[in-house]
Amino acid sequence: MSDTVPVRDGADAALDYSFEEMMTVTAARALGNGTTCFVGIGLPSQAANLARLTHAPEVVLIYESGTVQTRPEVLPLSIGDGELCETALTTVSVPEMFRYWLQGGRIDVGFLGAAQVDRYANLNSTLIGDYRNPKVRLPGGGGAPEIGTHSREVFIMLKHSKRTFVRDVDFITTLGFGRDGQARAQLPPQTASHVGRGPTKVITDLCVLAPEAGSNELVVVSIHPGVSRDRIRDATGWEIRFSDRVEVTPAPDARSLEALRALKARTEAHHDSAQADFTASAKE
Amino acid sequence: MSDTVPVRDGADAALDYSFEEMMTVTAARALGNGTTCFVGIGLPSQAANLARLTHAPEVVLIYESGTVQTRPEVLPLSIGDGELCETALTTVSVPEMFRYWLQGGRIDVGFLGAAQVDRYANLNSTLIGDYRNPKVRLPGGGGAPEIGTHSREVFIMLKHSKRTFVRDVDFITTLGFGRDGQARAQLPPQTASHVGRGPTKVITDLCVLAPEAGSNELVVVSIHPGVSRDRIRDATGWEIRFSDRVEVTPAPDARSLEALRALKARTEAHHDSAQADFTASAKE
Amino acid sequence: MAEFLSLEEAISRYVEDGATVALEGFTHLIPYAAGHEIIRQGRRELTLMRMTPDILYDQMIGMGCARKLIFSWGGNPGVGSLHRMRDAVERGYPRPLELLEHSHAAMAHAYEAGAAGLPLAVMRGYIGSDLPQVNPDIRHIECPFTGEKLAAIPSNRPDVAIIHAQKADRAGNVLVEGIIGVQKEAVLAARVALVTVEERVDELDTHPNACVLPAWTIDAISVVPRGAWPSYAHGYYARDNGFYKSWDAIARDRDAFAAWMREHVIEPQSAERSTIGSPS
Amino acid sequence: MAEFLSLEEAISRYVEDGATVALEGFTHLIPYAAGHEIIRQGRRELTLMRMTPDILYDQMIGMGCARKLIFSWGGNPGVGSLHRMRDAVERGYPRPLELLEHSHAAMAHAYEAGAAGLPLAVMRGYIGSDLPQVNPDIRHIECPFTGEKLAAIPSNRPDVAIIHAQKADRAGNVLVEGIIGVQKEAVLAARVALVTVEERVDELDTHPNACVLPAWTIDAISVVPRGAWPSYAHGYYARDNGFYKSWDAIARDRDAFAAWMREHVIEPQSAERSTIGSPS
Repeated sequence: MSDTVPVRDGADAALDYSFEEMMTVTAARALGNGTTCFVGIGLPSQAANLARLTHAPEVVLIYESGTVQTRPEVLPLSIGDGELCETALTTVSVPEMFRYWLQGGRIDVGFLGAAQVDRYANLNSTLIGDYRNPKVRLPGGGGAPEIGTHSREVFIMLKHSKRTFVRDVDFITTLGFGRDGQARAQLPPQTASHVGRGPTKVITDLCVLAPEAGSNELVVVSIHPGVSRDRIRDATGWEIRFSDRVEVTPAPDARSLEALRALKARTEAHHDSAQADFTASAKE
Repeated sequence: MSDTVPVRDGADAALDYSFEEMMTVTAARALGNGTTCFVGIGLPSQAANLARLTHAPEVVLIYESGTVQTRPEVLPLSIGDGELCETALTTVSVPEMFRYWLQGGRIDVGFLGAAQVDRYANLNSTLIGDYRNPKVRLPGGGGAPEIGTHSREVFIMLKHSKRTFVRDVDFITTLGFGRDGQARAQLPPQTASHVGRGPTKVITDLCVLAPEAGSNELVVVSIHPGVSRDRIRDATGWEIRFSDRVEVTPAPDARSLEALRALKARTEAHHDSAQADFTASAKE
Repeated sequence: MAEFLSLEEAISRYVEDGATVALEGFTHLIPYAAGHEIIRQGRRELTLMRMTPDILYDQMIGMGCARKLIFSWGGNPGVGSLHRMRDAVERGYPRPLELLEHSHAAMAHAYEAGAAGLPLAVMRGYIGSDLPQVNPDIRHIECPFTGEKLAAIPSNRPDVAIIHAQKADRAGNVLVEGIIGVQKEAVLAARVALVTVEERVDELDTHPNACVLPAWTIDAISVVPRGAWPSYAHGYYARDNGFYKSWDAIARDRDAFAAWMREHVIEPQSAERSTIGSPS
Repeated sequence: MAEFLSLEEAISRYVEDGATVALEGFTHLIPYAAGHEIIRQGRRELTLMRMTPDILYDQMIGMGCARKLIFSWGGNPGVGSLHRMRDAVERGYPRPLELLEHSHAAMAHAYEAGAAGLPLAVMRGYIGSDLPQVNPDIRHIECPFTGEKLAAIPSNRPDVAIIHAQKADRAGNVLVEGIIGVQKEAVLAARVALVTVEERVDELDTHPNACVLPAWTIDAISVVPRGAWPSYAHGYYARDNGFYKSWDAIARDRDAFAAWMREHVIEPQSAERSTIGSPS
């Protein structure tokens, strides 16, 4: 996914921040100080590091590459950039990461992206179409299937569109609440006691969604400033419902925007210099 | 077990080495250069290090404390003396040691001592008497149960007496060949393919024993110089048999004796100085 | 999140009568000072868990702290038996001691599975051994791919794990170095983790792949220099092998043992206690 | 016992058509040079195993080396899809690619179990996921202590594991440092292990608990400076994120891909090959 999304239309340009910035700041605010967070690459990584650089200096960021309690100066492009190891408290093997740190029950928040989410917050990062005959083969689940069940709760972050918000995902890579919203409730007790609450927030560039109590269907609980309900309806692949008490998402504060922009600027400068290296070497 | 056993009677005093030295040198010779050896503490550790200091400089010594390819200058008193770590190629966790290095099938020779061995080379280091009402509670198996089955072969080293060489051990801590000598032969194939040959040599201060082909009963295959068959019979708790082709164990060579004595002298000096430290501190 | 506490406060707050307590350390970094504090505070009915119960557990058993021992090798390494443990097992003195006995491989797997959040460990083990006949916690599963029968054991999940380590930084992150044993696994498998350290430092200043326990995996840290004596701390002081040898005579005799414990563990004022084992 | 060989000789001797080969590296230390040598030697019908197949596997798949992929995440990290892999899966070009798909947790457990000599790994996983419906290697066992149903997967036992590492000493002991991934497990789980290193040194000179692979766990070592480029080697050179970004356009087009491979992998003389990615 691209890191930089221009403001999309004139109405939004009136705001002093982009929708992506709105999304990132909102996601960052969801992370409490001291929380242990298992961080997916891309948007979640951006939001988690923004949290660390603003209100949550002691948030513990853990990447599946084995880097524990890491404090990167620039955003990693990959889940295993050197920056993550160099600024980590310690780096463990990948088996240890998944066994002791994730499955061991030490993660408060699993912070995930995905290609698609459905109305019961199930995630698809495997493929579009039929498994044996896919229309689009996606990269696959990676760490997500177990991040989604072993973390105490899960935050999901992705851009809102009919392509990403579908009624039913073609493939459940990572459990939200299952095909009928009741899969977690119906787990046998020996399993349930080790499985987290599942997705509690889905943060998009338009709004924040949460599972409705009981049905676990995703409903809009907070709308970003300047976004209409119709716009959310148009960008959602099912008949999206709105909570009885929909709030307006607080706008980004100046400090967060400043920190985010500085982080992205540092990151771009860093990656550009890497690119320059490559250009030089490719010319040889 | 004590490291220093005086020559036991006048007949032996004519030799320029003790029975224990004979045992240790014989055991050391059994270890080939380049062999990976999982080393028990005490007599096996002494013999394995003697091998390393003489004909087998590249023998790989592994102790269950996690120390891989270690080259101690002095013999460790415990399985985890600092010397073992300081001179090791690397030190891994104890779970990794048992999982990746022992169970992983990387050990050529498991080198064990025990309180008792029986005629089918089963080892007892658990207790004398009944488990729920023991006459003598021994320390227990430690690593031996799995060293005995996961190593490609097992060397056993202990002093020869009616107390240590019993017809049937009260408790099989570590499998030799089972109650009837056929336990390894009768393992299901899925298990058998991961289980080693078992004990191939039992080295004592009087002789060397080996399992007889077919029955797997221990028989004497080599007698140390100056030892009579009757002496071995008197020191064995069952009617010990002698192989058709019993050899005379080669006497220790001067180089081995010199290396062994120097090793023991270094070790004693080292431990005495530790003792002196304690005396100082205990006086406070 | 790790809190720096006095050892007295840490033990008093977290170690309760009847708890399952693992004071781990594989020859190296054995938390003697913490065990002595448990003895002084008179804890009873403990289930003691440890791969290699040595002199410290001999002392705790001899002082009547324990009703049960989960272990794989109980001896004085390189010296011989634990006489207080034998007295408890063979003659019920000062009280009977129930044993739940494993092999090292099983205990190591069981801690590892505990750290990994699993209810059981699966291993190839106990083949031909009599241990499964006397330990009901040794069962078997069948591999659904190969049909191989493998040993299954419940994971070790102590109520409290106690370890000794080289150092903690200001934030309470802990470095364990050298023979690291099962200490990381014990801490991660336990409900509560207590750590004693040689010293508190500004920075751990170590290798990227060193064995470091983050502060948020630990409940309390106590700074106890020489807290592992007569065991040792790699980089700080050597194992006092002489003491291990001398323990044999002390522990053989009930009265000599009681006198030693009174003189060296129970009665000293705390200022003196911390100097046990100091070379000067 | 590790033998120092040229990369050409190591691949030629140990990697056979039809073998199951794991070129591991979790973003860091990916053995690109070794993979390129496999491509140059024209190996076919390989089963490629890896947690995170990235550009290197895109190249091997695009060049027709592989008939099957065992994996858990196949993408260009931080950039997007692997277009050569997609072309093989979606359109069978240059040949169909069979997928055996796991989660990271499962692959990590499966390597770990392979290193541990077990036939299966047991984990709490795949709960509510559709992956068990499409992967017959995901089964279940029941814990005999708690009754919990747990996922079981066969351990990963590749014929050949290939990794890149920082350095080897004269005797062939190898140090892996930084993000160590599953490299140790892959080497210990494999029948044959090949290692490329940045340099050969007199002494590894590292921490007591560093990730070191003894020479006797390795079959061949090849000294290949910058052998991980465009991935990176902690302490030697940084990840070439620019190249990863530029790959997207190269790989989208069959002809552009073929031209790039010809120019940068197939045709260069070995002297030139080793300078791919050199900054000067």
